Amino acid sequence: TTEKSKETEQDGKLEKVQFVLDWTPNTNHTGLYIAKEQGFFEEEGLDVDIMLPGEAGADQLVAAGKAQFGISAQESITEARVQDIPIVSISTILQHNTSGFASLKKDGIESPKDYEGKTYGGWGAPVEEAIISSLMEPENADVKKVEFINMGNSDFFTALERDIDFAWIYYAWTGVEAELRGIDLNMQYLNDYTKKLDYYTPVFITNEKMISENPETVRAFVKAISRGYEFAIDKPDEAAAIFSKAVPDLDEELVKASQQWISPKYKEDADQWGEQKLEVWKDYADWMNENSLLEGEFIPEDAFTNEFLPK
Amino acid sequence: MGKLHLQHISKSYGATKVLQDVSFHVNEGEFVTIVGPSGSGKSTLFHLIGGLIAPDSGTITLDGKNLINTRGHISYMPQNPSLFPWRTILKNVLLSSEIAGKKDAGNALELIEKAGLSGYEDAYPHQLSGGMKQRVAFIRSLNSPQSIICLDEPFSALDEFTRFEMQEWLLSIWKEYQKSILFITHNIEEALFLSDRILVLSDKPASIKKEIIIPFSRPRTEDLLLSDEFMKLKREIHNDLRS
Amino acid sequence: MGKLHLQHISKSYGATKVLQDVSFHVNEGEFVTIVGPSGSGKSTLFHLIGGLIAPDSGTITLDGKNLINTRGHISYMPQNPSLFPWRTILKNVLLSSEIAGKKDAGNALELIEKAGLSGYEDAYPHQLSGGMKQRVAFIRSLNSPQSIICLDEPFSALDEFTRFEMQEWLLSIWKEYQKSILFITHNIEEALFLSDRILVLSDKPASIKKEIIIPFSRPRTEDLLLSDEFMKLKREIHNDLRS
Amino acid sequence: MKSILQRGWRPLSVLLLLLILWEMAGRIFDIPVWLLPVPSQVWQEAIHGWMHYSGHILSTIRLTLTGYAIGISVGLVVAIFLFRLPMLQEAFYPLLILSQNIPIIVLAPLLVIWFGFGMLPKVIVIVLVCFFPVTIATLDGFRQTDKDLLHYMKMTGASNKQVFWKLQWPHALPAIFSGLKIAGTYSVMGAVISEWLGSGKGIGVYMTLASSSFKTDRVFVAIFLIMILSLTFFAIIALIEKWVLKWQRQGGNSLNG
Amino acid sequence: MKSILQRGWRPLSVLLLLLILWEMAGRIFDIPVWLLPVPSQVWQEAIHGWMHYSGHILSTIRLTLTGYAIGISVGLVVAIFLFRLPMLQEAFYPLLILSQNIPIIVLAPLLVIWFGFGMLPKVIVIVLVCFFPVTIATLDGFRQTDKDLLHYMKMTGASNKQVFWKLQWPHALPAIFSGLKIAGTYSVMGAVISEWLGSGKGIGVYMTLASSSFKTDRVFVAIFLIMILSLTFFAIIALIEKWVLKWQRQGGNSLNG
Ligand SMILES: Nc1ncnc2c1ncn2[C@@H]1O[C@H](COP(=O)(O)OP(=O)(O)OP(=O)(O)O)[C@@H](O)[C@H]1O
Ligand SMILES: Nc1ncnc2c1ncn2[C@@H]1O[C@H](COP(=O)(O)OP(=O)(O)OP(=O)(O)O)[C@@H](O)[C@H]1O
Ligand SMILES: [Mg+2]
Ligand SMILES: [Mg+2]
Repeated sequence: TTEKSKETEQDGKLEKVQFVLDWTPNTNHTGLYIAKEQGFFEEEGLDVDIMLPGEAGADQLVAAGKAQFGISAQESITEARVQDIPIVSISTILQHNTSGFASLKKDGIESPKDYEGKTYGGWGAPVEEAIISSLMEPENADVKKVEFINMGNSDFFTALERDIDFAWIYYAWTGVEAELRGIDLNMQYLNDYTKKLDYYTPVFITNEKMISENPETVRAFVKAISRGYEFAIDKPDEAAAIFSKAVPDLDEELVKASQQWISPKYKEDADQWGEQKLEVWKDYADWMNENSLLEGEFIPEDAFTNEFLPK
Repeated sequence: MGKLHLQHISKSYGATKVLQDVSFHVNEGEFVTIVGPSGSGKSTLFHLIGGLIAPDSGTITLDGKNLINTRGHISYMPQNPSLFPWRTILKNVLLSSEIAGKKDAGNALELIEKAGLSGYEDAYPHQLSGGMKQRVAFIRSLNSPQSIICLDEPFSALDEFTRFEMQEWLLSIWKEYQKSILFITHNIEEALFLSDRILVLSDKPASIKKEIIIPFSRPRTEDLLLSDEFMKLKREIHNDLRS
Repeated sequence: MGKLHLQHISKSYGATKVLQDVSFHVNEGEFVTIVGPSGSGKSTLFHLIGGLIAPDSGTITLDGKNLINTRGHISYMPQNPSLFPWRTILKNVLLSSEIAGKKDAGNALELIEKAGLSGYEDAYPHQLSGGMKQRVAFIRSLNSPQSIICLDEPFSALDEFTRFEMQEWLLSIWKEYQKSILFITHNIEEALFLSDRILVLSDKPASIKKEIIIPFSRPRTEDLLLSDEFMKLKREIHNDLRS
Repeated sequence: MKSILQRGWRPLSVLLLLLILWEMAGRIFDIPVWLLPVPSQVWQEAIHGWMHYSGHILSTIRLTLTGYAIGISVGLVVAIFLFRLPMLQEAFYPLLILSQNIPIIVLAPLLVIWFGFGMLPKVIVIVLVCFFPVTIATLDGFRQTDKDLLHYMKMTGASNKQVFWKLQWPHALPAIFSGLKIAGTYSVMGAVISEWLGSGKGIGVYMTLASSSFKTDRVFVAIFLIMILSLTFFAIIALIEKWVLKWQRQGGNSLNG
Repeated sequence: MKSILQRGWRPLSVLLLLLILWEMAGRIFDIPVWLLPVPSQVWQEAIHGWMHYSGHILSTIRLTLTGYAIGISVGLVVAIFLFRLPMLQEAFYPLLILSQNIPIIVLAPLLVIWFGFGMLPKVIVIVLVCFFPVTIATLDGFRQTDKDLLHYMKMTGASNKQVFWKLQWPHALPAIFSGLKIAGTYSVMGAVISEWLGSGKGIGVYMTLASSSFKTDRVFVAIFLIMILSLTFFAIIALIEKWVLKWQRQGGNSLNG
């Protein structure tokens, strides 16, 4: 580090970059924090400031240029771009959708057809019903027999204590927490049932203006985070330790366990970390259109780019 | 009914001694007036009798029952009218009887008329002149069932005629209902004209300096005011107060 | 300096006509007293002169300058003491000069002493008796530089001696500073003893019923109160008021 | 009717002016809809999306009114209790303050666990928001009772109850209305927040959904709905105040005239 | 010192009692830590986690004080302006109410977009929360000025400025303090909420992080911190009130004795 700081002093100025998370820090963000802590950003001439978005959400902040980069997800980007919000995905964090519907093992929900007669806790978006329907239909189950309750901001564990039988979670965080608590869950991952729902979540985003005006910064940024995620893929435990140190207020144990679970999933079957496929973007948009959830035209080619990934 | 006894009453506010060993009584149906210099402790005496404050020492009884720290045994007119700004005149007059547990609007209207305030039943206090407010406070104290009435300078803001009317009216009420009246005034003529007995208070710390029994028979008329004996007594009290 | 003129003043509150075509004047350095029945409109006259309210018709001038709707040309003592509860006595007395733009604590302390209130400089109004509050309001009005002083029943809550002391003191101040004084009282003796001229107001709607020029020379002493001429004048005003 | 127009034109014209400025700024700087829609776009959405949100409004109104009614009742009762039992006041006053510092996000799971996803936890949130200003303002109102009048009441032997209902209560009414107005202003917002606790209907739900699908114009429709509701609500409370405190107004006339 | 103890034992004992009840309930019903930790667990975390949160506290205090100071200044200035310029009041009073009904989640992105991630947008949020109760209470205080005293001031020719500073202002002080206390109670919570607007430090950040990693005991440490801050803050305001309004207290003595 002494060498690096000398370097910094020498060429004097690093480019200031604002970065917004999608919500609070979690192991999805490990590579980002490693890039920062290990000096990868610095080596690329960047000084990255990581922000929590609070109630605001990253998409508009990035679109408005208040932050240069941020984290979003394919569902959001799809809806956002239909509203002419100029954000672009520049690399995906995970190759596959790790989210799914979780329920307590003792409730015996083994597959989507068991949702009949059960209560789902969500936040009232039309997309939820469509997704559950997509899962149930192939099994000849009727989504009308599922009761939907809006559980607002309540967390998963609280909701299961009361009224709710199953809810939509990211396994890497909430699921791992359940493991740590010794709670057995049944999980139906979306991508186990229809390929169209195997979308990218979460992804790194920037805005169109950055891409057209500062492509070098984008390239430098993506390079640094790539290195960060490669690091996390290679050394999960070390990565977890670095991440925990950077965000000491998180539960160390959870971070470690979650990191172990998620590290192999960053790259998985892809050639390179962060790579995105056009068909994934197409598929999800098609699915949205089939369920008439998109009001406007979506051009999948414009929504993402692999151009900045290190060659 | 209505025999008030104060014995050896002393009272200080902080370091200032206001009353020092004051003893007196008011007999049943008697009209007793207290005169004394400004700030001597007349209103304080009323507050003690009313139970608003407790004396440092001494006893106060009404018909043998302790009055210290007990309230509701006197009907009272404070020195400052203390009308309730959100109540109309009629409702202000009714307040004392409401507190005593009964409402009698008919009687209240009669009192308002006698006080020369007809037409103002539905006015609010801020629409009245100083003397009119005082009259409202006065009839409010009359519209209350207690056997002893304590009036703290009830007529100080009235012109001589209104004052005289009120005095005569007060006497007629007093005669009719046989109440005991304890009266504070600065007007020696008023004291002489109204009372059976006058208590002269000394300056601070106040004690009873003199007691004067008024020899005039009742009913008293206006002529009395010009009689020699009246003049003589008046001068006497004058001198008592001065020395 | 200090010549006040009221001409053809009328004033109604809503439907009630209070003042009807009232005209009078106060000469420079003159002491004029207004007497009249309770509720006739005396305080209202002061409010008009002070610019608090505007007359329905008529003119009011001080040294030729219009007074209607203009304020700050009189020093004033209201009928109800209106002391500021969060100010000590000293600070209350200082208020009037503060408003006029200068503070003079030395003079204020002297006034407090003369009013027999030494020791109460730092007391709050609620710690004072009714008469003491009135005296504070009185000296507050004296501690103000205007050339005309309007006093609304300044001594009604005082015993005869305190009252007499205050009267004599008022006269000495009046003589010394050559101010004009407009004075309201219910006490005819007081009016006779103090004034150059007395205006008798009729009952509602009020108009000037009579003007009496007082023939007594100054300085006046207590003996005057017992003189025949004094008695005669007193009875005359009495009758004027009654009829 | 005429007097509403007469008194209303000033605030209305200020509002109009603001809207026009906003519209102009939006057009001149070419601010995209998703970032900040201009009033005309919001108006468009309000007209065309009526069926989307009409159902939500009623639900929010019902929630607001229920919460407000219970909230101010609790506020008044607490104030009266604390005032009449000074020992309680010393002991519980700090708890009142604490109650305002429990973040809703923390309370939310507990409320849900205890009371489920029904109306009750939402009403509790509104009550928590509403009762506090009422209690504080009412208590302060009671404390400032005119001393001469208190004097008189005590001297004439009024019971504590009489002193309270005939003197302290009416005397505190202006302060109480001050608290009621503050609480009223908060109650609509409180209802919207409480709908985030999980609710099937309501402006809060409409707004979150609009926000999560980047329909900023709908978000603004929601905001305008909230504002209109609050203003109406405030106006109603202010009217009631005027009517209840009419003796005060009459007083004002003769002095400020 | 002694008097604080004498006056403090009552609320303290109620608080202790509540904590003991909570501890007992937690143990008897065996409530899991992640749902509702018992006080002893929170205490443990508070002791051991000191280095985790000590830095956050200072940041929140600074934010609270800055926001509160600006908020009440704005509140007072707005109240004074609106009171002294009745035309403005009619026009802008409704806007005040509206300002309380812009949901923070909608305002948040706008504030960040306009003012960046610095201190400013956070302070604006606290100001928005604080100024309103101060303005409403102050305005109502001004309006209730004693009529006899107003009379006197006008008759003696006091200028509007004098009437204001010598009469209306001191007369409204009790009401103003009522507003200051309500605002003070809200300000800490306002600071915590504003920290969610994207912030690196502060109790709000500490709490969200703890909450998102399911460390409920830390969340409660945060809540207790917020509460302690608020109470301290409220106590300081109440002390200042007592000192400023000491004439009132003296009045109380002679009548309630
Ligand atoms: N604000 C007001 N609104 C309506 N009427 C009023 C108002 N102020 C005074 N009045 C009426 O005007 C009349 C005159 O009142 P004013 O106070 O001038 O009498 P006054 O001569 O000073 O009497 P007093 O000797 O009793 O003080 C009264 O009948 C009163 O009811
Ligand atoms: N609350 C109080 N605190 C301190 N001192 C008080 C209080 N109330 C009255 N005093 C003092 O007690 C003394 C007597 O007051 P009181 O009101 O009894 O006089 P009073 O005889 O009624 O006078 P007045 O004729 O002027 O009304 C006064 O010197 C006054 O300063
Ligand atoms: Mg007295
Ligand atoms: Mg008068």
